[in-house]
Amino acid sequence: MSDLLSSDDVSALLITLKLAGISTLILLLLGTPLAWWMARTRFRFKAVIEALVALPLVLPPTVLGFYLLVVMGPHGWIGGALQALGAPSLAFTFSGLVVGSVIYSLPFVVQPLQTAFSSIGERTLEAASTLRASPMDRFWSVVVPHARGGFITAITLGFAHTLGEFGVVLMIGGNIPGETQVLSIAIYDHVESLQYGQAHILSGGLLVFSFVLLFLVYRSNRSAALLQRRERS
Amino acid sequence: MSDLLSSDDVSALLITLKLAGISTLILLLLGTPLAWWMARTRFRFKAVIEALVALPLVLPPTVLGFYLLVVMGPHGWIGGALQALGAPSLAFTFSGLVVGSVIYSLPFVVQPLQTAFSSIGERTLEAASTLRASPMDRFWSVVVPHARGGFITAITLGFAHTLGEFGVVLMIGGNIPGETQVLSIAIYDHVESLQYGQAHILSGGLLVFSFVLLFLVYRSNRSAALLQRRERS
Amino acid sequence: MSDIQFRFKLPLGRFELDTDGQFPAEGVTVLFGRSGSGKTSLLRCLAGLEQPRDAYLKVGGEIWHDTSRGLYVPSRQRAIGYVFQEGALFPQRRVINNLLYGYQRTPVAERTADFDQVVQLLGLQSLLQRFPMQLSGGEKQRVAIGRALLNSPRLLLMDEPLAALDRDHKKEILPFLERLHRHTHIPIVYVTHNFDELVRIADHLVLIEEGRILASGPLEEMLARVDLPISRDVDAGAVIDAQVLSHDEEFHLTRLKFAGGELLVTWVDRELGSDIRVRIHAKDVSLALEPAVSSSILNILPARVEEMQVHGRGRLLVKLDLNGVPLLARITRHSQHRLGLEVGSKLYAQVKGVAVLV
Amino acid sequence: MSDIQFRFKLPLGRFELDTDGQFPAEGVTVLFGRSGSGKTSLLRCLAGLEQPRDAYLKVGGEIWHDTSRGLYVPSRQRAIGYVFQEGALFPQRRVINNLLYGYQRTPVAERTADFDQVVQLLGLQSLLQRFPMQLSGGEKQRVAIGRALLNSPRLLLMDEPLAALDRDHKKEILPFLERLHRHTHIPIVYVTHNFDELVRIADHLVLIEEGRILASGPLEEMLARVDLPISRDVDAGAVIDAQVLSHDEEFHLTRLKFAGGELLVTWVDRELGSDIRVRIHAKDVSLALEPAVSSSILNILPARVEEMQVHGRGRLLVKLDLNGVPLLARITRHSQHRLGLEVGSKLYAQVKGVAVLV
Amino acid sequence: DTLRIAVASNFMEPARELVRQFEQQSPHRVTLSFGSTGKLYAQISHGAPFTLFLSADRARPQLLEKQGVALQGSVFTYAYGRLALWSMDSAQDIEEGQILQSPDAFRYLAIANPRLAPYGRAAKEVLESRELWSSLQSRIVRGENIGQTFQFARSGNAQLGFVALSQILSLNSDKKGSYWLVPETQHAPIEQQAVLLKDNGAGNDFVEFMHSSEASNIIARYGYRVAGSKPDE
Ligand SMILES: Nc1ncnc2c1ncn2[C@@H]1O[C@H](COP(=O)(O)OP(=O)(O)OP(=O)(O)O)[C@@H](O)[C@H]1O
Ligand SMILES: Nc1ncnc2c1ncn2[C@@H]1O[C@H](COP(=O)(O)OP(=O)(O)OP(=O)(O)O)[C@@H](O)[C@H]1O
Ligand SMILES: [Mg+2]
Ligand SMILES: [Mg+2]
Repeated sequence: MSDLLSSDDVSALLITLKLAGISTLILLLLGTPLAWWMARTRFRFKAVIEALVALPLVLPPTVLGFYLLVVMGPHGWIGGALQALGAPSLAFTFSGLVVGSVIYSLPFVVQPLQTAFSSIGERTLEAASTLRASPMDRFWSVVVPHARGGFITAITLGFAHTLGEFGVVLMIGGNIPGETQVLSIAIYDHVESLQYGQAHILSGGLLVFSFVLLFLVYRSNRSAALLQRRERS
Repeated sequence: MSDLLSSDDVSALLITLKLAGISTLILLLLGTPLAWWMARTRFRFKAVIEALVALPLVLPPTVLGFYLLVVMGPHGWIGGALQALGAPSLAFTFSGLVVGSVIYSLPFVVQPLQTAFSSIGERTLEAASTLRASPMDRFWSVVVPHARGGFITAITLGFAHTLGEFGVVLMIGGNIPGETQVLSIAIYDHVESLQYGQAHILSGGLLVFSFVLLFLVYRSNRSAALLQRRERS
Repeated sequence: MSDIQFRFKLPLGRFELDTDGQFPAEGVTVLFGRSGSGKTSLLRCLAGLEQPRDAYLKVGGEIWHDTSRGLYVPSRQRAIGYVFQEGALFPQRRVINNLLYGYQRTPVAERTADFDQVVQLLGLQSLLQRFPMQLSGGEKQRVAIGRALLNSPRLLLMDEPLAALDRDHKKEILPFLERLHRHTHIPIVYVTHNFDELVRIADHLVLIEEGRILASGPLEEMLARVDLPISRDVDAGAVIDAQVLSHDEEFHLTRLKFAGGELLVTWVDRELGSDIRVRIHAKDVSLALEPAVSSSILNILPARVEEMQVHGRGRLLVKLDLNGVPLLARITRHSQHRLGLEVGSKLYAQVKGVAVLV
Repeated sequence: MSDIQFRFKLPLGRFELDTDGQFPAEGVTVLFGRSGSGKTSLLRCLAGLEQPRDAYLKVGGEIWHDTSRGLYVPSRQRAIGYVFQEGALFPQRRVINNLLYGYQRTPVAERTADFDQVVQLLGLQSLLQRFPMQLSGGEKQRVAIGRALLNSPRLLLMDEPLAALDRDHKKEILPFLERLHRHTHIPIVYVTHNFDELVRIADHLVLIEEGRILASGPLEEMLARVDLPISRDVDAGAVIDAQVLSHDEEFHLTRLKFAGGELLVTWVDRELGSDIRVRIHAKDVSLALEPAVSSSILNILPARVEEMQVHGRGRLLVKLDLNGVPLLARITRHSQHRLGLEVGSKLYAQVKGVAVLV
Repeated sequence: DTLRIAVASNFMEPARELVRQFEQQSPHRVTLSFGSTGKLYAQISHGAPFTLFLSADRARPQLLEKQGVALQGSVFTYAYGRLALWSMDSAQDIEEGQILQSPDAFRYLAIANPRLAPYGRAAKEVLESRELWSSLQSRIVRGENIGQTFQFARSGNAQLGFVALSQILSLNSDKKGSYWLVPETQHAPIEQQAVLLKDNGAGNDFVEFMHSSEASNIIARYGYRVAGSKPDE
């Protein structure tokens, strides 16, 4: 029953990696300034923003996907606006998947970063300012090394979650092979159609691949952490 | 189309809150020592454990649920072992849901805690030791206040994620009203069966409730953080 | 370079820094005051690290801060070197990368500091590959000094930079700072609560008390005043600028000349005629009506009593005039009585100890 | 209480602490040495904060650490008070909760420290509700001292506790520490690189150099040695234990008696007959063949030259014998020549400055 | 042309086989997207780019036609699903479903959610006609679709399940267990209808192919009754 991977499976794999990669990148680009702002601001209504960021989490992914679909559809305000601008619709396209994944995974990226950012000592940042570092420079040279652990967490949670992401993607993607069918859906389809052999192969491969990736990430982080914490003895 | 909430919906709400509450509690009880160990140990193969903890994330929830179901079944090693011990099976029970949620949400709890724990200065812990604090005492009096932000992140991600959790629960719960039918499944059912009105009510309620909860948590955290960081000026 | 003018109003909880003043934009200005008096706060205002309610700061003709006109030059554009009281090293960077942080960010043409020289002076060679966590307290402080120096500052702000250092290290670093500001004309603002350090390094002295400036002026003037709190310090004493007159090879002594006479001190390795600063503690000066004979005291100088101030019960601070040069002597009232001292008395100042400061 | 015996071998990167020794489990033992010599490391070993390769520590009859027998009493069971060089306050706790941390964890019956008294002494009243981030450097240090004292320690370990404090604060805290160990018999191990502090507070002195113990002994003995590096310090000098003989109300002077004669010092508010410690800097002692007349120098004592050691070119450290009590004098070779000094010479020591230490 | 067909998950296998055959005799290429009927309906009504929709029920295609999303008059029935009561245990005697009356013989009975899946509705009807529906409530576990229902039973967690005949037929002969094919007289027909969403040549060609005897053979081979054939007794 378990033949080799079908070409659909292979393209699902590629699409998944592309989706996870692009989404993680966008999540970092969006999440980093957002987390920084939330860690530093004294804005009165910060808690509102924080709660909003975490909110997509509480809806079942399929339901979130459903609402996104409604919003992105030709009668929804995003879809309608895009249509009015002559831009292509987001629903059932790879771009739509990216948008959905980003919304759904945002809290996994923002929250660890925010935690890491708020533990940075004011003094260290001030020291960097007196040493001619611009805010951007300070961010790269002081904040990023300090928040290394937070970034690792953000990236692994964000990436892994997009790999396993399913409900949102299924809903707004439409499961179109070679376009919006990602690995998680392919596995799901195999399980649904009782092709357990292929499901096992795909799941196993995904697990091994992810394990190796995660292991490498954690190991590299570990050696850095060790060096830092050898304080005494 | 949108009548008032059915009694099934109400019991789904209660089960969901119970599930999220219990799971979060167990996640904290399990995740805290695990995260502490991972933040402090110099064990060679720590990265292996770290990667294992994050691994459930990469599988689509439904697929993870499928494997859990297999493992919990009479021929699976957990189900088999339980049966040999004369214990009741986990599948289609509330306990089974808890097990599934805990496995799936573990990385959301462990990772923020680990990040927070590893940024605690050795010196502060040493100071507590010289001031008669036992390791447990140190944990409560020094580590917890320091890792406050990490705990907030862990609890909100863990709780919110269990609220919205779906695939795993769907699979191992069996959707028994009053027992394993959680809110996310109820909403899903409404969407699938075109009862959009009820879906909107439930989703809206869940969103508002979660928003208020998250907002309160974040606001309380904010005032503490502000006090700390008023360093100068 | 012209002056540094400032005015800062900075409320900090129940404390308020409320300062207003100026000091020369050359030499070393020491901020001196007790713990919690506002030294660090003032230094931070100068560095641009605080946002005072009301601020005006003009350094060498450039306005760095003026809240009334909404003008503010951020710290990173001020080309300062700041040594934090707590060190504030970058914990994730090795010592060498801490040192090079500002250096690499300084345009090559503006670099005035020499890496090897700074490392050598501060004895950091063997520490370069360590992380800050692996350093002793004093070692951290030296790295922090090095990092500030290598930022090629046009103004050096140092907050108790030598507090964790032993005398030997101080003896190496202080002269370097003195040379630094003499050769490169970098003004230094230096916080300390150590009287020795103050006298050693200061050209200008700013006394701070409870967030306010109590007095400010050139060191010699400030030290010769008998009305300031510092004159009550056991280490109170005058500072005298003199020139090298001659060397005595056999006994390894150097004779100095100043307006009030001559001083014999242990060998100072300087050319004849060069300028030199010496410090004479009030407690090292005793008074006599006639020059002592067969005593080991080398320096006995004719003087006139200019001012006397009672300091505590039974003790007296006497300001002497040595042909225009002020000198302080701390004596007991018993001695005053025995010698019959009053303002205008002519007598001899017996100087037991002369500390050469350069 | 019996002695504190220890042996620690602790490798730290290229540095190794390799110490072996003992000191009395009473009074103040000062660890003195330059930056990076291993003072903090030794103190941490005593506190049980390090896991040395080889360790043995016995305090007042109890064994706290013995790697050869796998014995180790954790820090929290040692009833110590540790003042960290960096303060190490709990950043999330207000000052009052920092202070009470150890206090609350001490069984009521074992509490020896009084909260109000400590707060009063350290001037912390107005700081109690602040967070550590809102304190000045010196304020932090005072809180750290208070926290350690309120732990009701049986052994107090202090790592440069007064380094960030001004002289006024030191003047309040040092006598308190002295009284503390005198009244409660808590032994104190005290790290400092400040000579004044050392002489002021030490009963026992341990000199550390490059991780090893160079010399160790009672303060008086150690200070009277002319062969140790500390005798080259400008502040080198002897310490003399004396008794109050009489008070002179009119001139506000006190006359002290010791084996080598009498000393006249400014009023000391102590009863007749009470013990008192004074310090006489080598540089404050001058030598004369005959007692000076009409000089403000009050104390002129007959002495005999016991040992002379050349310190640097042109300078000499002379160890005098005043009827069995050692006294150091630093003079120039010029003076030596003029006075014709040699071992055994009888002469007069003119003491310009006497610092009363209690 | 590329023809995009949305297919209800339960018809996954026969649909693939149909496409294989179709592509051999036609220049058109076909991509299949699978999903639950409810999800596919939501997607189609929000503009998903499908030409043909093979639904698992009658309701959705007719709704689409009524809403004007689908081509008027294009709805047709392509298959009738066959319900079976199944046990993994080949020794189990479940003929005529007598076992349902003996509660000691099983702990859980898996059915598809009657509100979502036609198979579930049929199962409910069978149970209701035997007046077992209410008495078995605590033993019934619901799958979101017939695929999940089958997994409940196949993993051994549910000892019995009302599944689709097509699912049993796809098992290896040694795993077929025992089953009772429920006569279609005991429940309303499980009518699976299709609807055309776009009027293009490829779509019309495929619909025509669906009506061919070749197609009918394939559909029947997978355990469905073909439209037009007689219901069995
Ligand atoms: N964030 C703050 N909130 C309230 N008070 C503050 C804050 N920061 C500083 N202070 C107070 O301001 C005063 C001045 O502090 P500053 O650090 O300038 O003192 P300092 O002269 O540098 O003292 P030290 O010699 O102890 O370092 C202190 O009394 C301090 O307690
Ligand atoms: N983790 C470490 N790795 C390598 N070397 C270390 C480490 N910790 C300390 N050292 C070295 O051990 C030596 C002793 O350090 P220690 O902190 O005991 O010095 P100290 O006498 O307290 O100095 P200071 O007066 O500057 O505080 C120093 O040379 C220091 O660089
Ligand atoms: Mg300060
Ligand atoms: Mg130290």
